[in-house]
Amino acid sequence: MPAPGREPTKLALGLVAVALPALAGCGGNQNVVHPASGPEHSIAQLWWVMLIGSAVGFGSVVLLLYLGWARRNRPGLPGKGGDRAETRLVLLLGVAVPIVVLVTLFVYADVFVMRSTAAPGRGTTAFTIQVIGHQWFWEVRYPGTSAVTANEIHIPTHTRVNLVGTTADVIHSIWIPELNRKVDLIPGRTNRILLEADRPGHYRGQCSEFCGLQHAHMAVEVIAEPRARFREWLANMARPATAPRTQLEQLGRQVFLSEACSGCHSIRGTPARGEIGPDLTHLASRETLAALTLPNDPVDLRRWITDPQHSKPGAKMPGLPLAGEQVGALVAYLESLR
Amino acid sequence: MLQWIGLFAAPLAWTVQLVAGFGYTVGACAGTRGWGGSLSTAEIAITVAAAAVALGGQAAAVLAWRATRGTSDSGGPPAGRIHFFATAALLSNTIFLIVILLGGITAVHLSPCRQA
Amino acid sequence: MDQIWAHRPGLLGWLTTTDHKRIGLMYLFATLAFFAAGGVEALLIRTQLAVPNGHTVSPGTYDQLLTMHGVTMIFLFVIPLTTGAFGNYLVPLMIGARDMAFPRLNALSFWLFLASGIFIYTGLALGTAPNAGWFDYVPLALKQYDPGPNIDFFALGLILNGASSTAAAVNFIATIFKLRAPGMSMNRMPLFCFAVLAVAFALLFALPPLTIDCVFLELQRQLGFHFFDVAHGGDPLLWQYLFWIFGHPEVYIIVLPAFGIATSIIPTFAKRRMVAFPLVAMAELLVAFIGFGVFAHHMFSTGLATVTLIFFAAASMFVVIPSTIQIYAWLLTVTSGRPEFKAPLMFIGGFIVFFVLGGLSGIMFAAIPFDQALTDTYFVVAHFHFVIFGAAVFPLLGGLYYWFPKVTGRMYHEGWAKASFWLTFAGTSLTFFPMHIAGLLGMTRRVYTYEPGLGWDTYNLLETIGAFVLAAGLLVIAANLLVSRLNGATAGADPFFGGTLEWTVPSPPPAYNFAVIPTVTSPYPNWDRPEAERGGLVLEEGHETPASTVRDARLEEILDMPSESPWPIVLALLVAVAFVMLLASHGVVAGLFFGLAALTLGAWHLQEPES
Amino acid sequence: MSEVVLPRERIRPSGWWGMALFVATEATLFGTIFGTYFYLRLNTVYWPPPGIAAPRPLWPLVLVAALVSTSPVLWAARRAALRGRVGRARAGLLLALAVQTGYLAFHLLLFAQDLDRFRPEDSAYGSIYFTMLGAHDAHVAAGILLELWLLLRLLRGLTRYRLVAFQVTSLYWNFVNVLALLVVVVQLAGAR
Repeated sequence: MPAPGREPTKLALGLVAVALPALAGCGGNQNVVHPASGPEHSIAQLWWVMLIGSAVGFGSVVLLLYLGWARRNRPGLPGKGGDRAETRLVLLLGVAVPIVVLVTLFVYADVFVMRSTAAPGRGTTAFTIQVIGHQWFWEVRYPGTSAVTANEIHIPTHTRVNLVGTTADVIHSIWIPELNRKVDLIPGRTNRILLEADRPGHYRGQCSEFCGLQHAHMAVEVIAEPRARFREWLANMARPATAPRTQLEQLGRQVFLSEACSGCHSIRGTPARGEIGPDLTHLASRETLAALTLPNDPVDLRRWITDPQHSKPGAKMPGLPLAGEQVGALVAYLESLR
Repeated sequence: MLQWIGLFAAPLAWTVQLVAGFGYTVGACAGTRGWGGSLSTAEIAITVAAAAVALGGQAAAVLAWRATRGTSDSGGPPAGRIHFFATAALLSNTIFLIVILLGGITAVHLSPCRQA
Repeated sequence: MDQIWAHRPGLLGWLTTTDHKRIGLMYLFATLAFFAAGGVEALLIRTQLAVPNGHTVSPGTYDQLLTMHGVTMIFLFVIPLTTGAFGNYLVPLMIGARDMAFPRLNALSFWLFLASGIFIYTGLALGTAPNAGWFDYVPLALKQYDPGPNIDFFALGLILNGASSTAAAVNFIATIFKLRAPGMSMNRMPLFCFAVLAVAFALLFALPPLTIDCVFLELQRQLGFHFFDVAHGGDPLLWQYLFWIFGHPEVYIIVLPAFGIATSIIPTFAKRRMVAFPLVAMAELLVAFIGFGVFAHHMFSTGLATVTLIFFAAASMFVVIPSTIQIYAWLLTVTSGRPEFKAPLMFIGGFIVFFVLGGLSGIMFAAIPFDQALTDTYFVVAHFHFVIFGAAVFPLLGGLYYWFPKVTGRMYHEGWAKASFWLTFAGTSLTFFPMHIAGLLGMTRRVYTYEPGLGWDTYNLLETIGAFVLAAGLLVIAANLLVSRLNGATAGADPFFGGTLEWTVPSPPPAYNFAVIPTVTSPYPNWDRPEAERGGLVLEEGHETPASTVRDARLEEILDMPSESPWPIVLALLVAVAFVMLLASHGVVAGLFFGLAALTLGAWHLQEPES
Repeated sequence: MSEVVLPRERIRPSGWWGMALFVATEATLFGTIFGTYFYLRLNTVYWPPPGIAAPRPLWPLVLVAALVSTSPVLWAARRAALRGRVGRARAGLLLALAVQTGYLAFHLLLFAQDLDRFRPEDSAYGSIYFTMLGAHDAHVAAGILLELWLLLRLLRGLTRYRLVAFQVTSLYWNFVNVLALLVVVVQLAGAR
């Protein structure tokens, strides 16, 4: 009869076989051990160190279980047994060794690694980005400019950014796995983390504190780009919306202002000043809709406007009873807001 | 008697340190009413006191253990029981002592009120 | 003797019983029923998550399933099963007593527990089950964001459940302190009893914060008080503090009885006494105690000051030591003995493996930066399922096999038992292991679905398959026990030659447990039989059991034990109705029923054991 | 009457342990309430909020003094009971009962007056203030019921069971009295 020790050994090997390639970062762009920033590097390193340590500890346990099975007909320990020896062994393996290991880990993780992951000290960052959690999207502001956007945070590469998180309703938590640890957005508190990226790229993240029906569809993306590109982008964001050019866009603008839309959304440069939904001033410049739920193209935008509850059940946005051509115009207008 | 000191002194010391450390830091770092103050002096005081008590407990445990040397853990009461608890106390005091020192020292070392 | 202790016949006998064995069995069946419910919820969850953008259940339903799964498994399954069923049935037998210290209170805690379970599940039946997660964070749980009665079912249900657990805890401590057989000084107490003692104390001090928290929540939801909303000077973190001050000791409350069961099974099959007995006993108490000093590691990402968190990080590191002591003590006991790998011991083997896995990932969460990265991801889900399923439930399954002959007088089927072990073992590994990887790939918790292309799909599918394998394994166990109950080979009083007192009495044990109250002179009296017999104490004049001193168990006095009483169930019923009224916010009616409950309590105590 | 088996005073019967443990958990409960009080206080600038006067110390202090004075009375009554003197025991109980009932009545009166000054729905201060006092009054009421029951039983003479009940009741009351002191301290000092 095989020992209850064998299966886990297979399992442990299986883990290494399965996990490593995956963890090496072929899956998605939300991968903890695929770091793209100083803090995340230290976290990933911490993980690998702890994994190796754990493998050793786990190995010792499996070995002892195996011994127990292999020597099931011979009493006493290998070498000389005796109660005293056994107790001493318990004290060694169960107390002495762990104490050393744990103290080391404690100092390494909670003193040294923490320095790089704790909130950035005052004056150590280039500028501040304000992120406000809503059910279920992220409002992003760039204090000092009039730029307001949603769900897509642009930052310049190789720049220490001070991310300040607050919430408009319930507790959310912002986490960009490849850039840094997470921080909760809690009513009445302003929590901060450091945001920086070694290389340009799109870094996906998700709300990681349960925040209600659409917790699953509350993703966010950090887009790191060279300084120049970033400045360009920010300047554009700060501008009010472009005026409609074509007839159709003109009509779309009317629809937007006359229908319920403007009650919840604002478009800077128009009377629309809604506070509930995301700011749409530069909607067309975003890559996705509804917190990364849909790609931002005319087709999906149309689907989203006509029936939001289909792709995001429970979302605060109602489906409006608009006529076909009204929707067409609206889409045309919104798509023009670059 | 020694046995009970050995058993309960260290845990109590640790509890006091934890509660005091928690209450004090939360208080000192509270947004609206934070009374600032020098954190580290308070931390040091708490920690030293707690560690001292824990050591006392350990001493008591050692005495109790020596006093009942030779009787087995499962021996008849009270000697057996005292030996039993003294042995156990020797273990727990060691653990508590380390936790107290580790928590206290790092807390002092950390810059006060920096957000994690 | 048999007449004195005879049960009232029929259903009435069960409803009014005060026999710890009958109450234990009722606990067993009730909790297993809830286990089934929680299991079905889990399978639904896994089916929904099997593939990206799954459509098995709606988001709303998913949140209810998620919450109910947590609430059920923790409050209605593991705790009542470990303390209520195993503790109730075994503790008096192990310490040589004829019943619990407060038999009627014991009955009351069962009926209150059952009431709380039914209360909470009524919510599900009405389609308004709790839906803010078992941690129930505010403000999401406030009326403003959750107007239905869902959360009220949660809060009131847990208050009721807490009352039941508190009563049970008081009862266990008093029993273990006062009713030990003469000679069983503290250092000769079975390790299972140490575990139960630790759990009882932990419950005693962990439950009040939860109760208060739920009271605050109800006051705010129903009467408009302000504890958790910033606008009026409240603070949402207050909920989290109070909840986790309860919530982390809770984890140890869940696993400790499992430790106790492991330390009962291992010596029996390794055929030797536990290595480092006193250290293991101390470790069990230490885990429960240090468990109170680690709660803030559930709040590492809430932006508290590092100085505040560091104490808890240190404690979270060192709560590990008692566990490592026990792990190596268990392993060395097996290795140095002549272990007989029967089904119960195999489940303990599985338990050790899973507990080590869960423990190692647990240490990682004491490393603040890693916790802040991985908390609220599937890595955590993997971690605590290895701990509270792998580590807490496996010994329970082993224990079911181990004590089955004692309870029923029949043997289970060894072959099928081993098969069931491998099934559950494989199932558990396959369900929970891939979650580590999904977590590291950034999969967050409590999502009702996920997008493809993030590298999570394979792992989630594996997990779902594993979940069904696991379910199959559990069904095999159930079938094995049912069939064996009906026509298993008859087991004698002591089929495994266990060391503790419960094996000295016939199986199933008579209503009075011990015809002769044994005098104990070692931690394993059944292995030192001749002494156990000596100087036995015969009490056959009345419904009596001896009481002894707390530390050294010197015989103190002979107590008359109360016999069957209808009042506990009546009281529980009245209280339950009162809570329903509170739910419907009929304060006055509720008050009326609480008044009736008080009168019932008076009537209860008119019946004095002596008379 | 006096030939009933009286437990030696030194013995702590299971009943005593039961109550002691219950008291322990109750103490934790109030500890949590006090903790919450000061935690909330920490999070607000004005405590009590503007417009609410801090509670006046006179009456609460007088009342609590009266309540605490019942502890020795109960102790004496229990000794009498242990000596088999039912009459004295009943008298003592009756006296304590009177004082405590008076306390409860008066305390509820103050409670009502406070409710006219400010309400729990107004602020976190109001919420925790009334919750704390309410919980305290509930415990006093429970104690009174306990004592009432005991008194009625003692009319039927003494048994071991009733003596244990006596021991348990006085233990509970000692706890409630200590609690009353703490509550007053928090209520008054907390608002300074």
